Amino acid sequence: MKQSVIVIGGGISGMTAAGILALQGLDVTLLEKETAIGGHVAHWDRLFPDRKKASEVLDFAMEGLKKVKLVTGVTISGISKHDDGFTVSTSLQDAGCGMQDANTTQLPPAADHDSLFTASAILLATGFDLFEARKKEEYGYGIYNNVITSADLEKNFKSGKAILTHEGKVPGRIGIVHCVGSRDEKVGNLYCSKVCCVTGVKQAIELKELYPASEVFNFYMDLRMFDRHFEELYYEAQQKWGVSFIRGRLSECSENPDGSIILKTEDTLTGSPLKMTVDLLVLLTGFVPAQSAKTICSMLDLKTGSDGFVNPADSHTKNNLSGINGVFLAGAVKGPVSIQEAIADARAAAALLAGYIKSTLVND
Amino acid sequence: MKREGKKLIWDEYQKEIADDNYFYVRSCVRQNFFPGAEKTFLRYMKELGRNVFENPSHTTCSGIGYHSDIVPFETAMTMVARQFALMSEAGYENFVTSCITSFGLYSEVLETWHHFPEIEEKTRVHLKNATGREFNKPKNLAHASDVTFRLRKEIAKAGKYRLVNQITGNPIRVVEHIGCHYSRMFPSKGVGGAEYPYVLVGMIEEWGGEVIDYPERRHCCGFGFRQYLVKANRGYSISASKKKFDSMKPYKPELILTNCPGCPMFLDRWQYTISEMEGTTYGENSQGIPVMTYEELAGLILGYDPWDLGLQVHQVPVEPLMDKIGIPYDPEKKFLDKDGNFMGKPNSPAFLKFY
Amino acid sequence: MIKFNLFVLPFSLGLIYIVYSIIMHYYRWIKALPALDKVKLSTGIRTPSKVFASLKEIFLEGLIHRKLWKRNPLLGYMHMSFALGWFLLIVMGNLESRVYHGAHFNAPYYPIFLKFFIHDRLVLFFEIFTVPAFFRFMMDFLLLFVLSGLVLALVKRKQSNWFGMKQTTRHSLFDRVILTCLWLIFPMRLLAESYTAGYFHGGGGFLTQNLGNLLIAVTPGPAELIAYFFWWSYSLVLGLFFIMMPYSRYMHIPSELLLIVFRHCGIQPKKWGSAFSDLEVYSCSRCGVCIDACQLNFAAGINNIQAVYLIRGQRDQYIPENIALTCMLCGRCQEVCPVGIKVDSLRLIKRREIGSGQVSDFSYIASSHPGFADVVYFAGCMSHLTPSITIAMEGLFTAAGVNYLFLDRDGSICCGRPLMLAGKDKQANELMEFNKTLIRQTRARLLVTSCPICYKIFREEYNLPIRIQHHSQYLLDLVRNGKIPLQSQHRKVVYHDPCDLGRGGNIYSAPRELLGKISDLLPSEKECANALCCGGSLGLMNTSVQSKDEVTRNALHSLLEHEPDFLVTACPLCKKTFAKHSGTEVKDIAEMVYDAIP
Amino acid sequence: MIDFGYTLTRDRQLDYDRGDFRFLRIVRAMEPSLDVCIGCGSCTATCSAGHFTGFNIRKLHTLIQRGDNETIKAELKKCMFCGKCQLVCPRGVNLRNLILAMNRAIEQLG
Repeated sequence: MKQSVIVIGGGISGMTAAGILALQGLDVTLLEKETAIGGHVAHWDRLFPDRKKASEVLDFAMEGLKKVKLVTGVTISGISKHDDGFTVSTSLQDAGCGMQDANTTQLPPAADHDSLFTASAILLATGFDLFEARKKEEYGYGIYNNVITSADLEKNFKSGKAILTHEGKVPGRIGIVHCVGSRDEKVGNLYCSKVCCVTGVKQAIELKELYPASEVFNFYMDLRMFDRHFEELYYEAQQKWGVSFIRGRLSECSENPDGSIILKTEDTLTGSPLKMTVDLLVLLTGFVPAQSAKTICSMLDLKTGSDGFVNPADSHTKNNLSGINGVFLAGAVKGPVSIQEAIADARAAAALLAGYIKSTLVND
Repeated sequence: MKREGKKLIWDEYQKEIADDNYFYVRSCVRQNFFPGAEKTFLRYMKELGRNVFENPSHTTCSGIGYHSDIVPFETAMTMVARQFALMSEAGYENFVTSCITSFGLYSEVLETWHHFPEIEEKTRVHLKNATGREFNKPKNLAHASDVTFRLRKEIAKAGKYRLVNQITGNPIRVVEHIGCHYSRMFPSKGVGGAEYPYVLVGMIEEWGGEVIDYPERRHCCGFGFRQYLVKANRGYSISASKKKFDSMKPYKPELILTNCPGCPMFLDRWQYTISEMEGTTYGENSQGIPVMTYEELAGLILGYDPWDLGLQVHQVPVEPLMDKIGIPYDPEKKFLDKDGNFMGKPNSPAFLKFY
Repeated sequence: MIKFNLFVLPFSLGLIYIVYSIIMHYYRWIKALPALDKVKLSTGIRTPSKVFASLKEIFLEGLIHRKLWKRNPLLGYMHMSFALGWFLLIVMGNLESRVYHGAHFNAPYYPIFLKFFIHDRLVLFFEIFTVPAFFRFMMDFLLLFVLSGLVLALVKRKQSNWFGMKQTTRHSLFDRVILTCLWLIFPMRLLAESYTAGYFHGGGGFLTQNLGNLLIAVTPGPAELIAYFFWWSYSLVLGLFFIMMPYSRYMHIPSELLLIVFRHCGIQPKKWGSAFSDLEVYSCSRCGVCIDACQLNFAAGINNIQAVYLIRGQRDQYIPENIALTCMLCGRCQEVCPVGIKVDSLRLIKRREIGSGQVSDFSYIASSHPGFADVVYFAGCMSHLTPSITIAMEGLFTAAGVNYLFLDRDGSICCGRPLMLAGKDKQANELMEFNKTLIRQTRARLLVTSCPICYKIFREEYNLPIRIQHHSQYLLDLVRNGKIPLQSQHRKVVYHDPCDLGRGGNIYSAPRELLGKISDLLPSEKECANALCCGGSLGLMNTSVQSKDEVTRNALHSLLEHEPDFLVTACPLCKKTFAKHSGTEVKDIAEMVYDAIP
Repeated sequence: MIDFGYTLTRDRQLDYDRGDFRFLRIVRAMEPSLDVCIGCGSCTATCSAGHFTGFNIRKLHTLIQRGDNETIKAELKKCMFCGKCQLVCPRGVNLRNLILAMNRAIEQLG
């Protein structure tokens, strides 16, 4: 009985962990609410800081899933804990709810009926949702045609479509706004989403590669280049690509008669309010706790922080443990992480979980 | 511009507005600024079959003093409590304000009491000690523009005119300006929220006009109590208005519609002042951009005599707009008082074309 | 009756032109001298000692090329063979012509083409001791001497490292044309004389006669005509060379002579373009020695801005701005220049043209009375970024019981030299006036500074009525006078000469003596006048951080060769620059002395 | 024109769309390292001139990047050119040449 594991969430964390667990000889079932696995990474084109193809990372994770049972298109309708493990009941995801990604070629088998799964341990890798940019009303996402999100831009990169304004022109000036939905009491998110800064820098470079004659401006509050090669990427953006950085949060924007966007911000480095017209505005939307994780958290009685992300048993020493015996945590379910971190964290969680299954070290 | 996007936001900010039996409180300043506006509101409410009650002993809400740092919040709350007491005594539950700042203050006081019931209790004690009165909190608090928004379809139905250029057939291009204290503090208290308020947009669209967005739409009209009330600071006030005019100019607006006491005042009068300061005029043929309150506009739509609406005291002449819509008026009667006596006529400004 | 042939015309015309041209240049330069310099010149040339010194230098540097010999014997020999060889050819040729022609006045072409006119068969080996044979021998010998130099010059094009030169000047097309003319002169002469001697079976020396006999034997055809063709060629290349010379770098030959005289008469470089700077520009032979000396070249790979290119640009009346601005003004190039051209001052002249028009306004500086003291200490802007230096200095002043005043304790008014290095002398003067007032107000008798940059300008531009010392000198004085007791720590140290203190201020021994007392001073590969710049120079305007880092790393590599415990310098800027890349701790000499107090 | 006793105030807002970038073009051509500034302000903090006055070199070169050249014309003269700024810059911005370049731009464009 102590041989099977359920991994909830088929994003990069869940995939990685499932692969490692399968490698340990365990019977692994991966449950995913979408009809395809891959999570957010599947919609991304290239990854910071080295501009690796996201698909390569996914392919690598896919390799490990050969012996994993993939169940997609299901939602968790109940979890019950008993003496030797858990029973997870799933129901079919409503048709049309899943974000079918046409570019994901490897479509795992979708479940065709409601089912029950049992396992001796659960790995929670439900990830995150992207902040809904519409909530930042004054930025005009969904209202002004030339305001898009970083995720929209990435999808365009991935599809290879030309990045044009709504009017079909090459954008002569592009604004990239940092911290949309992050570090913002006004939308209830005090935390930093961590990866947007470097994403903004990466996308700025990619836009300059595409349109060397265009001006690209990043509007930031702080540039949090926290990991290896990030600061160098920032330097490269300035030095090689001529990307401009203006320190100041976008306060509001409005639309010109020609569809271009007027930004209002303070250039805090000169202490002056600044007005600028851009042809295209990219909002770097941050992480919010996954909606799907909330129900699971209540089923398992997991504790979340004031930010809504799941709290591990201890942020230093037990950061893959949930505090509930047999429930493990990996990746962005605990808060914003980069893909590199998610993979490392998933491996750590898988190692602990395998140990747990073998009734060795970890017994909370 | 995606209208659907705005609609999504408007849907999120729907507020409850009572349908009848209103207790109406006036603005301190509006009867000087636009003397026909409040009267027109009462007139069309009556004609649309709504009961609006006024108690002549109501006072200022003290919001103007509060926002000018003259009146402490405790005092303001007690003043507000007295207004509520008058409403309770008259047997009403729906409170309607004419003034945006009042509306903001009432909202702020109610919100404060909601979060700090002990402050409410204290205010009750203050009011009791000072006046012997007691009060119930209103069940529904609305601004008169909210009420007009609610009745916009009835007004359109009863109306004689639409916001359409009779000659070209095009809708009249209108920019709307919402008073700061309407929904900036409490977006959920305003129809459509704070970023894209729907209250005036709804009227304009219902009445046939076209709303135009412009970059400085959210910018202050220039009243900003501290700026205007101190003469030395008035440069800031007029500069703020000018920023708005400069920003809306390329969109060729034909009307500015407002729902606040101060905004129409400054957007109207400053057009003259700016023209006299530096010769700059806005609007077609240097005639300025007409500025109206929603009550005046509703009155025009309903076919009331423009001189009954008080349009003759506008600085920027409204006649070109009325010509476009096809509203008849008698220029001879423009400067006659209610008894038919000549009131006198202002001199023509140097730059702003006067009708 | 002097003999004549048409082919002498190109040479003669060329000669007339070059002589005229030199006279005109000399006239122009001397005329353009300021009145004071004219006085210096006219008294100088009447002072035998100065004339002798000038002639000696002309001989040693113009003919022997002593400095180049010191640098590399092969290079020295090459230059000497051309200069001395050709000079002696002319002298000998003239004397030889007198043997055949008793007149006091010869046509100038006559000695040059003597062998065309005279081809007697006097030469036999046993006749070697006759006067004509002696000349014939000498003339051939000298020709061989020059030709050996020519061969070396050709080799140098390919193998410059044999001559101690890593890089040679990249010449322009015109330079290459006239160089070809120069190189052709002596082979033409050899061929002309040889064919003639071979044809007439006489008249040649050991070289020309034998070569001529051989040539006649192996080459068919009318030898007389061939010889005549070479005489024409010889005359033509000579004439061409002379005509091109005023427009070419070979104008350095007559110019340098006058420059040497000017210098011995005490004429100094000026702040703006002048007759002197023009003469310096003409005196550059474009030998390219400066290229190798330049750290920007050998450490950072920037090889188009060196002194030779600056001067060439000056002669072409066009200096690209980066040549003027990309230079550390370390002074290494002028240290090695065989002509002794003050390149830094030439470069500053150009910088003044660029920078002088820009306005400054220092009216915000409101100075209050600094107070009184015996010694006024001016740390300098840079020392504020290296507080260990100011702490050490204050400690040492206190230890020595000196009544001192730290003038710029709360931040300096800049000394002005950084502005000057950017060509903004007028603006610098404003700052200097502020500082002068402050320094005078202290009534101190001695000004001590920690910064060689400040030291140089205090000494050269401030005209202060008090003594000025860099702290390395001052501390040595204190130690000598027993004011500071010291105990050697016996740590191995290497001393780095800051540019403005060493080459700029000629202070080499004081820091070494001081360090000798408190540590074990190791030698370094390049020191004193040959010391390297740290790369942090304020003279360098527009070079990337990466290039500067290259210079710094290269200098460190050389300095740290013997693995010292400390790298010691005497300049806050050098210290800060080295500290960025040095694995060895970098200390200022003041810190060393302070640490050595028992 | 009537004197009302108050006047229109100058808008402090930088209007990037109306910026004059001729200065920036000259300066950037002469000293491209301008682009790698991260606005840390260490140059201004150590500035010798800034010790005596409100001279803010960091702000000046930021302003020209926003198309505002008026401040720099009034302010740049205060620089003593000592080079401390350059010595503390964490990004290796070649500040002295940047200042020369700004001076050049002022000379050329008036």
